[in-house]
This record gives sequence, structure tokens and C-alpha cells, in this order.
Amino acid sequence: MAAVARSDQRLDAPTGPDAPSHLDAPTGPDAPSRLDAPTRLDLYRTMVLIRTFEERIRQEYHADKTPGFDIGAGKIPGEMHLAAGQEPVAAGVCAHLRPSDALTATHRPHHLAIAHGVDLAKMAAEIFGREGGLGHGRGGHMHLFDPAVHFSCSGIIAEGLPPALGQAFAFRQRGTDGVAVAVTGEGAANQGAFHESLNLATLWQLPVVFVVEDNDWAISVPRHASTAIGDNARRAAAYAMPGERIEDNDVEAVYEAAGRAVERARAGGGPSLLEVHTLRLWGHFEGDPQTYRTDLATLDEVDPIPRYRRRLMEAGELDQAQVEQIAADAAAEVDRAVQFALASPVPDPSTATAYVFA
Amino acid sequence: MAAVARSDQRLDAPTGPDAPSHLDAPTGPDAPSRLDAPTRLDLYRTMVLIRTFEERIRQEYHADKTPGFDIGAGKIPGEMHLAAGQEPVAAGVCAHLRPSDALTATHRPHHLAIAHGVDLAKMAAEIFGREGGLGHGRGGHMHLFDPAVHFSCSGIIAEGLPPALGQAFAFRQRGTDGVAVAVTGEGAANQGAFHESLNLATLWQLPVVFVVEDNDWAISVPRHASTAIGDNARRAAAYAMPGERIEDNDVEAVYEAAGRAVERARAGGGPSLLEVHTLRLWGHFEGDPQTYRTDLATLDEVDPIPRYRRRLMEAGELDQAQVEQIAADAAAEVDRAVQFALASPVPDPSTATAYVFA
Amino acid sequence: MTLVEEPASQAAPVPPRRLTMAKAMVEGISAEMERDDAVFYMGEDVGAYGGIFASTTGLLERFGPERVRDTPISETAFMGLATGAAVEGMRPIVELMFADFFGVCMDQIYNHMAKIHFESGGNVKVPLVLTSAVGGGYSDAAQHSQCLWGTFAHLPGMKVVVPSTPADAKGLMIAAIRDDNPVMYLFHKGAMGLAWMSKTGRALGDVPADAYETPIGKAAVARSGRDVTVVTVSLSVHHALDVADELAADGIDVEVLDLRSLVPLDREAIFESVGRTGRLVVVDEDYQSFGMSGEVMATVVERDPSVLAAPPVRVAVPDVPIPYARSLEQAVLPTPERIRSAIERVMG
Amino acid sequence: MTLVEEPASQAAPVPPRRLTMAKAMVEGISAEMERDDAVFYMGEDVGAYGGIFASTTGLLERFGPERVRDTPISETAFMGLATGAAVEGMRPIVELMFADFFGVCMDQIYNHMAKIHFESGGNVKVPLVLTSAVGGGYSDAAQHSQCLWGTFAHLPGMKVVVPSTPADAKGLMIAAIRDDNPVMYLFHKGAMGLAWMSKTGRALGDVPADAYETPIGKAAVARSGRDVTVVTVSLSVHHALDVADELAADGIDVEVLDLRSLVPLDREAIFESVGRTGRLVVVDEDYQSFGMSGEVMATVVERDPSVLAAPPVRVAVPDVPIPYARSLEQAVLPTPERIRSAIERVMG
Ligand SMILES: Cc1ncc(C[n+]2csc(CCOP(=O)(O)OP(=O)(O)O)c2C)c(N)n1
Ligand SMILES: Cc1ncc(C[n+]2csc(CCOP(=O)(O)OP(=O)(O)O)c2C)c(N)n1
Ligand SMILES: [Mg+2]
Ligand SMILES: [Mg+2]
Repeated sequence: MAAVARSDQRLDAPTGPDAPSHLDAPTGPDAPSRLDAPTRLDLYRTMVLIRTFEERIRQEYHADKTPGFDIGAGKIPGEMHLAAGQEPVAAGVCAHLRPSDALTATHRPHHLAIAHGVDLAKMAAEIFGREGGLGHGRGGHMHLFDPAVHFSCSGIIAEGLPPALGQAFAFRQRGTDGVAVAVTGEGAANQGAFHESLNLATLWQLPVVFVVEDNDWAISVPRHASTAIGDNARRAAAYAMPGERIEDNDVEAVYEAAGRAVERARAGGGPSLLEVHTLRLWGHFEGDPQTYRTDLATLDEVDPIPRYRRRLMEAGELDQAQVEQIAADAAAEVDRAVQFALASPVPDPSTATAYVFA
Repeated sequence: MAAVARSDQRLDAPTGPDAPSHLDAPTGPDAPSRLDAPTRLDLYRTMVLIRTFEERIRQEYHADKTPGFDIGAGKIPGEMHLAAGQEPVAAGVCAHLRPSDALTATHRPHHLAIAHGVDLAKMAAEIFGREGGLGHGRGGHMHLFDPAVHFSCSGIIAEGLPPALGQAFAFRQRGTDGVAVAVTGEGAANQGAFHESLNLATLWQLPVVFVVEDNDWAISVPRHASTAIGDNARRAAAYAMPGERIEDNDVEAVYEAAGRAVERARAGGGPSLLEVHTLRLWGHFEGDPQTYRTDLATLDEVDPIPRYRRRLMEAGELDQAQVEQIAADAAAEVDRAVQFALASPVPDPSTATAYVFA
Repeated sequence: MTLVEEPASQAAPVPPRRLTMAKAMVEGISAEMERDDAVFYMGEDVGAYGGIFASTTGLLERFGPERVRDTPISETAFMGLATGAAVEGMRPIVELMFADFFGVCMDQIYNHMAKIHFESGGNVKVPLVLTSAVGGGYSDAAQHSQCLWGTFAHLPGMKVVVPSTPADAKGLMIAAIRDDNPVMYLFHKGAMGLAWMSKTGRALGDVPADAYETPIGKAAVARSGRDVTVVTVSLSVHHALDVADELAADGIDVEVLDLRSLVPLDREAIFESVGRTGRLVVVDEDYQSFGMSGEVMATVVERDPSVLAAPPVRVAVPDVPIPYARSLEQAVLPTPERIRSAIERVMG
Repeated sequence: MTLVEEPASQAAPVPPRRLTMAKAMVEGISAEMERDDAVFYMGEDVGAYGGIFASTTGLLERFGPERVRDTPISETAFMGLATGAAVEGMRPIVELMFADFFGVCMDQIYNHMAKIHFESGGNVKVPLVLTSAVGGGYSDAAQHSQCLWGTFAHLPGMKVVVPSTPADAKGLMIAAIRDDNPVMYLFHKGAMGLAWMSKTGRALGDVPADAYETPIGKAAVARSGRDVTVVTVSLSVHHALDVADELAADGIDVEVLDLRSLVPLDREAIFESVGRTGRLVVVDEDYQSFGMSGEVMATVVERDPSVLAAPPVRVAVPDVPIPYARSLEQAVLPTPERIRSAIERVMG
């Protein structure tokens, strides 16, 4: 099965030197890789770092909410949307981005933030609601802003797309070759902001890459109950932009497709749309009973990280010692971040009304 | 040139007995008609009635705004969006509707209201702001509601689409074969409501027909500056519904395409999208200087009413006496409506706060 | 809560049970869905999930997927769908998962749902209920913690009800469904009695088993008192009652007025109470300025400022987005501590 | 209007000219676009058309299509585009053609534009101006005549300015562009001095030729008086001044306070004036309840209700959508007649 499904709806898409060419040999988990070993190891490392962070946050989150789950209690209160299973999207897309490129993420933002190089310690501190956090504890995990790498996210689905247009616009007006990536879920792709943003991006030929993370679910609503077609990449044709769907949560296929899309945008070729068929390994948010879900038993088999690890090991590009080293490095980095967070002061209530206006 | 352009993007569209078949011989102003003479005369009559009404309203509107145009003055104050040139859409679509079918129109609603059988006298009275109007003078020309024929419109572009879904939903839940038609402009088709509505209509298989009136302009913004693709019917593929674009403002092509779409909806085959390339003969609203417009000189040549009249006369289905009779009938009917309006009382200011709640 | 208009049911009367607000709300919906085929419920995750805040638990099982419908995340489309269905005689209940999301579909709400009846000169009715979860207190931050009732109440054409007790949650739901107007029904997450959220000890309440309406537009005296009037709604009613109990020990007799409806607003009840006590504290979990707290004060003074023995005080969110960190959020919410000190201040 | 911070221009000072508000607004925009490359203007029909209400006349010719941009009718997309561009250091001015359309893009406005600075703990700035036309009086009915400033002012994070005079229109525009926060700039169609709309005799005003800022958050005493304070904004300032002139003949000395900004609100100025006159009329073309009129009254009484010698009165739209028919619309707008009778009532 070809991991990169070519949309058959790219009739309006510009062709020519800037257009992506992706009709080469099939890639995918079963095909020989076209990436070099250092790139593959980097992808793996990024995915492991993300997962390590998510697992630690999950553990900290639940640690002091017992007995009986109380969402508002504990060191990390509030809703918590973790992205375990979606690491291939973050690793594959962000590998092509520079700190000067913008990324707008969703309510489920950690994997993208980490892959794009958001300061891990300040991000952890924000999640713990501490003064040392990215937003001095004001934002929380759905509202992470790191201007150093032009990262932001929003808890309102699909509404992260329009600001990405503006970042792309600013980059272009300033004469830089910066690119903005806007990520949204497959559920969110049925929100009006999606349509308006794609149309405007083409009209104004903005350097934007739209990425839909299709994890099959929007909370409890399965894809077929939210989306009239099976492949959002085909919606690209409605905006005269190229669209590609990447099946099978394959980090290398994401890497390749995103590379084409980012290069196209950087070179002035305009926007593109990617949809990645990915995986929500855990609940929509922590505490989600997931009683609506029938595939729980088989999830471990499709976890992309062990799968990629096996693949790299089979290719002889990763050995057990490296696996352990990468895991240990990630654990240490995450631990440093969490320690930083825990050492950071709780915001002083007397400052609660600060930062409304500049 | 084929007047009915088949969208090549209907890959997802259901096929089978209910799917429209429109690949027959070409139709259009230059081809022999496939409609019978009474139907053609009805289309002509409807168009003439609409134009007669619009011309009269235009005249009444400007009559007492001189010297110097004052938008708030006169018997008919406020914004006035007339639809001269767009009669083929109204006549062609509404010929297939019953009074029990719903129609939601735009800020430019008169042609559709008339073709769908809205009470002409009460509509005129509403436009004049009189107690005898459809909304007792509360609504005005962008807010016409005639429950007798399930007609409504809205001054907010594209926002008439979602309520049409609900009307279609109610018809289906009640077990009737009612259909809802939702009309929008080509400028409005870039609003989020368009996307959301088409997606939901397919998902819930609602009996809706979406009609885009492409008159090339959204106020002063030309189509190419608002819409990333040249043919909105191709957007239908993004929602797994059939889409057709009708070129050349041809009332018979509209009639045929709308017939297929309405029948499909009525038979339980789900929604469709039509785009009609039509014509804004006058300004966006009365008083529009149209300085941005370059095609003013040639407009008369493409006026669809004289064109259709010539066609029918050439086909021997209409003679000069009938032309005059039809014109006279329309003038009389419009005059009765305007007289009714003028005879209706101005609303009593002491009732200004009525009708907020039922 | 007042029992009105409902003929006694044929069965022997069932005594009230103690229910959570969520259960009482669902009971009201069920009763009307049972009675009237035209009623249906739609929104995000209202089916198999049963509503993120348990607003629809069990309804799918009971009424099936035709009448309990999960929607895509297309609020503009499905709010409009509700309006259109209502115009055609159905009685939809449509859920906006969090009130904070109103901005993606406000045009459908305030320019269509709310205005069609007026624009049609009364010829078109839009009988629907728009339910939405409001409120903070569990660190859900700036986009998931707002009350916003002031925003909705400012714009004409929608009734706005805000139950605080299980009994009113049921009665106002039934009244809202039967009302021929669009009614916004705002339920506070912290008052729903959810197992997974810390809650006030007052979250459970007696709920009559039969179908009854709580009248829309009538405030309730949640506690009568002589010294000072606290005017409030929703979760803050419970906080105000807690504080009143405490202050009783100090000899301060607090009257707590639960407005229950913001539109129509029971101005008589406000004026009557403040006219008696001479002192007013308004407690509002919405933003302070240009909202409910100002409106309540204006209601008193535009009749007679001289009834006020002391400057009235408001306890509201001080015009700041809701912060995430618990320490900050608790500082901006109308907590019992802030209510208490406001009362003490107005007592002089 | 106060001249601040701007160093004297090199050229000899040009005397003020009498301009319409529209021309003065455009002059402010032009001056800043000239000075700062980061400033650009976008919206519907702001290019070749020059703005439906003349908010951008001549800008396209002067600055070209890269900096004066027509948008598709996709308000969510282009409001968000403005936010993103501002975050990256540009200074967009973005027009919402009518304030009434806010419902299609409110999420971008109040959940993003307005909150990002706060959520980022001050690390991200969003310097932009959101312009929008407000107001009725020319029979544009329920969806094209609203003021809605109470709605915008209720939600934290945006400044809200509402000029009434040409001089303030220019000065507030320059101040708004230079402000590092998102500023909503609401201009009343009836005060723009449009050739095709009947207007107040006060539509023309002296406008200094140089670049100056009118400070955001400071009210102006449009007319000083001893007997009664009329607090108002926008077109109603002109009506209030007309009425004040009439009443002067009857021996009633009316002070007219033009708030100019709703956020921040100059509460000092309100209290100072009402404290002096003891009588308050609030004139507000927005809906009456849960809005500006209540907030102004609350501002007075929460400091000291005893300054009020008589119950304050509001003249606002009585919680009804704006009707189309002229007879009805004039009955709900704050006309000079209604203002006059409110003043007479409060004078006792
Ligand atoms: C406008 C809006 N509507 C509803 C929600 C509530 N909500 C948060 S996440 C979510 C599901 C999103 O699904 P999807 O886009 O597929 O992203 P995923 O959670 O699967 O990553 C919903 C409905 C929201 N945040 N914003
Ligand atoms: C949401 C919204 N934005 C802007 C407007 C202002 N407006 C009214 S009509 C119009 C142009 C509409 O163009 P189109 O959809 O092509 O319809 P047409 O006027 O050509 O019939 C605009 C921008 C509006 N009414 N609603
Ligand atoms: Mg998903
Ligand atoms: Mg058009």
C-alpha cells in the first residue's frame, strides 16, 4: 500500500518547477527508506522525546487527583489533551522548519511544540501553572506562546488557522522566506475557519502549509459522522492548492510530503494541504472514559514509536544501546523541565489582573 | 459552448437512479430548446414580472431622494439591493418548487421571493415599511418572511444557508418530501457558513439544493479576488455532492439543472450544489457609483430578458401581442402591489417595541 | 421554583428525590421528549458520550440517534439548523458545548435565532432552547471558563435563564422547551454535581418527579434576610448562601436573591429587596464592566437612589481573561471570601 | 482632544481645516501609513471603492494594493490574518464593514486578538486597529444599524474607542495605530459627514493638520454645565449638544460628557461631573440593558449614591432589534426629543 496517496483532485493546482513531485517510488513502513540514517534517527529521537514528555505529564497530572478523579485538583489542574500516537506528524513536519518559521497548533499542542523547539522547561512550567512558564502561568496547556520560535496554539478548534495566515503574510511582506504551518484536527476541518483560511491563502499566495491530523475521532464523534468525504486532502482542490493524504501514520511519508509542501511555500509557490492519518492513542483528554471507542484493545500494535523503532533496528540503523541512550536522554531532559517547573513559584494572586494590556 | 458545464469533480457523488443525468445534448441559448412552450412562456412571464417589480421599486426608491441622494429619505429608505439581470436564476429554480418547499435568499431577495410566490402586495408593503407588510414594517427589504411559502432571507451573507438545513431537516423528520433551497452569492461562498452547511447537508443527507448566484461581483470585489477557483460547483466534490455550473445566465439551463437537483432532493437523494453565472445589471445597491466597474457599456447586450424574448419570438412561441400583454399584466400586478403598500398605514411609533417575544 | 400550569399526573404523586443538577436537567428534557415528538437534542458529543458535562446522559439510549444527534464541529451550521427546524414547528434543543465558543456562531444566534420573530412582525416563531456550559473554577483557562451571560442578555430577542438548583434546572428546562421563543439555558459546570469536579455541598437538591415549569423571568429569594441583599445567579448563589450562613453567626442577616432569568429580568424583585434592606452586593461570575452587575445597580438607582444606605458593591471578574493558574483564577472568581468581604464592606 | 508626544513637524504649522469625520479619519490613517511601513489596511471594499462609508477614500491611490487590500467576505480568516500579522510586528488596520457582522468572526476577535497578550503572560503583543461602522437612523434595519459597543466593551482585552468629532476621529486613529494593544475603533455612519446621508450640523469640525494623538481612555467635556450631566458617545454627543443649546434658553445648563473611549473608561470624569451636577442622563444608541448605560450609572453609585439628587435616566434602544420603518426606528433611537424629555424628567 502506498503511504503517500496522491490526491486526484489537484486539477487546479499550479504545476511547474515549484509544484511538488511525489509520484516516485512508493514509500511507507514496508518500503526501503529514502531518508539517510541521521535524519531517521532525528525523527525517532523527536518522537521519543515527545512521548517521554507526554507520559511524564500524564503521570504528574493524575498523581494527585486521587482518590476519585477531580479535574480541578492537583499540581496540574484543568483539561489535559495529550498527543500520544501523533508524534509522526510533529516530527515529520517540524523537521523542515526553522525557528523563524511559525507554527500554530491546536488544543492538543505538546507534540508540535516540542518538535518545533519550544523551550521545554518553560512549557512544562506553563503546564504546571507557574510564574516561570511561557505565559507566567496565565495561559495553561492550550495557550502556549513562544515567540522565540513563533509558536502558538488555541483551545478553539480551527481558529489557529487564520492567525497563521497573518504570520505568513508578515513574513512575505518583510521579504523573508519564512513559512507558517497551521495544524488542525480532522474534526475541526469542518469548521468555517478552515474554508475561509484555505481560500484566502491561495488568493494571496501565502507561504502556508495546512496540516490536518486525522486521528479518526473528534472527542467521541468518529470521522464518518463529522466529515462528508473520506479524504480531506481532496478538499484542497476547492482552493486550487495541492493536497496530499499520508496514510498509516508513517513518519517518513509525513517527512517527505511536508518537505515538499514547506519548500513549495518557502519558494513562493503558495499554500498546500496535508492530511495525515494518525492515531489518538489515549483519551480525548485525561479522564475520558472512552466508552464510545471500540478499538482500544488493538491500539498498542499500531503505536508508531515501537513500530518505527523496530523498523530502524531491522534496517541496522539503531541498536539496543542507542535505544536506551535515547530514552535516557529524553527522560533526563523531561525531568529537567519538570524540575524547573516545580521549582518555579506559583503566581502571586495579587498579580491576577496583570497583562491585560501592554 | 455547452451551457451546462459538467463538473469534473463529482467523484464522490452518489451515482445510481437518483443521480442527475445531464450529459445529454447540449442546451443553451443557441441550441434548440427541450422545454415545451408553456414552460418557456412561464419562465418568461416570471422574469418579466420580477423586472417590472424591480424597475418600479427603483423608480419609487429614487423618486423622493432628490435633490442630492439621501439614503435615509423618501418613501423607501435604507439600502436597496435589486436583482435585475439575475431573473434567470429565480425563474429557473423556483419553477420546480411548491409553496410547501422552503427558500432562503440573500440580501438581494426580490427575484427569488417573487418567483417562489411570496405575496407581492405584502412584500411591497414591507419594502415601503408599512403595517401591511410581511413583517408589519419591522423587517425591511433584506428581512422578508412569508411563512405561507416558507420564504425567508437575511442581510448577512451566507448565513441563510444554515437555517435552510433546518427546514430540510424538519421536512424529512415529518415524513414529507419537502425541499429547501438555499441561495447565496459567489462572494458569500467564501464564508465559513458555506463550508459547514454543505458538509452537514451531505452527512445528514438533507433535501437541500444550494444555489450560488455568481454575478461576478461582491460589491466592488471581482470574483477572482474573492474566490480561489473559477467554478464553485467544483467545491461540491469537497462534500461528496454533485455540483453543476450553469454558464451564460441561461434560464433554460438553470431550469433543467435545478429540476434535476430538486428532484434528487425530493426523492431522498441528498443535497446538490448549483452555480449560475448570472449578471448584476445595476449597482450593488441603489446609489452605488460603480466606478470600479469596467463592463458598464456592454451590459444591455447581455440583459437576459430581451435575449430570452428574442429567442422565444424566433422560435415562434411568443409574438408581439403576447409580449405586450405579458408586460401589461406585470405592470398591473406590480401597480396593485404598490398601491396596496401606499395605502397601508405607517406603523404607529407606540408599537415600536412589539414583537420582540412571542 | 413555582409549580405552574401542569395538570396533576394520573399516577400517584411521587415524592421529590435528591438529584444533581445534571440529572434534573436531563429529567426535564426526557419528560418533554416523551411528551412532544417535535423535541430533539443536538450538539457535539451529546450522543454516545452523553454530553461532556452530563447534560444528555442516557438520552441516546432512551430516544435513539434520530432525536439525540451528534453534530460535526460546525456550530454555525447546526445553530442555523436548529433555527430552521424551529421555524418549521420542531422544538430543537441545541447545545453549544462551552459558552466560550459563541464567537464561531454568534451570527446565527443573535442575528437570526434572536431576530427572526421580530423581523417577521411576529409571523414566524423560533421555539428552541440553546443550552451551554458556563463557568470556571477548575483551571480551564481563558477560552473555557467564561460565563458571558452579560453578552447574551445585552442583545435582544433571546430569553436567558441561568438555573442554580436542581429543581430550577428541571423546571426552567421544561419552561424553556415549552416557550415559543428562543431561550438560552446556561448551566454552570461547577453546579452540575459531576463526580469528577469538586462541588459545592449544595449541589444536590430536592426535585419533584412530575413535570413542572419554573417560570421564566421570576427571581427566587434563596434566603430571606433583613440587612443586605445579595443579587446573584448560578453557582454564586451557593457561595452566597454559604457566606450568609457564616455571617448569620456574626449577626448579619443576608438576603440572597437568585435571579434565575436575566432576560426577562425580574426588576421588581431586585428593587423590592434592596428597597427593604438598603444595601446591595451584586455577585457575578461574568466580567464586571458593561454587564449584569452594572445592570442590577442601574435597576435600583433609576427607580430611587435614595433607598441605598451605602454604596453598592460588586464581586465579579475584574475585566481580565480567566487565568489558568489556580492561584490567579481563584483571585478573580467571586469566591466566598470575596463575597464575604464585600458584604462586610457594604455593612460599613 | 489633547495634543501629545508628537514633536513639532519640521514644516511651518498648518492651521486647522474644517473636515468631515471621514476625511479626518483617513488623514490619520494616511499619516501613520506614511510614517510606518508596518501599517496596512484591509477589509471588504476598502480598495477601489474606498470603503462603503468612506473610511479609506484615496488610500489605494496613495499607498497601492499591497498596503490597502480588499479581502474576500471571509471575516474569520482576515481578522485572524490581522492578528497573526500583528503578532509578527506589523500594525494592521482591519475593517469589519458593519459592527453588526461581528457574529461571523467574534471568536477571532475576543478569543484571539483580545486574549493572546494575556495568555502569553505579556510576551506577545497584538498591535492592531479594528475599525467598524456603527449606528442607525437611515432605515438599514435590524442587521445593519447596531452600535454594539456594550458587547465589545464587556469582553476584556480590547480597547474600545468611539470618536464623535473629526478632530478626535483623527487623533484617536493615530493613538490607536500607535497603541501596542488591539483597539476597536467604532465610527458612526451618521457622523462621518457622508454626502449621501443626512447628517447633523455638527458633522464638520476643525482638524489640526499635524499628526497628534487623542489619548485613549480620557473623556472630553463637550460642553460644560452646572445642572445636569449627559454622559454619551458618538453621534449622540451631537444630539445632546443640540438639546443642550435648546435647553439653555429654558435656563437649564447641561454638561455633555463625551466618553470617547469605553475601554478604558474614564470613571473619574463621570464621577467628577455627576458629583458636581447631581443629575445624570445616559444617552446610548446601543441596547439599553446590560450595557453602557448601566455601567455609567454603576460607576457613580458604587462610589457614592448620595451624590444623585434625582434618579438617573437612560435614553437607549429599549431592548428591541432596530426596526426598519422610519416611524419605528425613530421611536427607538436616542433622538433629540427623547434626550430632551429625559433631561426634563431628571430636572424634576
Ligand atoms: C469551536 C469549538 N467547538 C468545539 C470545541 C470543543 N472541542 C475541543 S477539541 C474537540 C474535538 C476536536 O477534534 P479534532 O479536530 O479531530 O482534534 P483532536 O481532538 O482529535 O486532536 C472539540 C469538539 C472547541 N474547542 N472549539
Ligand atoms: C458576513 C457579512 N459580511 C459582509 C457583508 C456586507 N455585504 C453585503 S452584500 C456583500 C457582497 C455580497 O456579494 P455576493 O455574495 O457575491 O452577492 P451579490 O451582492 O453579488 O448578490 C457584502 C460584502 C454582509 N452582509 N455580511
Ligand atoms: Mg481528531
Ligand atoms: Mg456576487
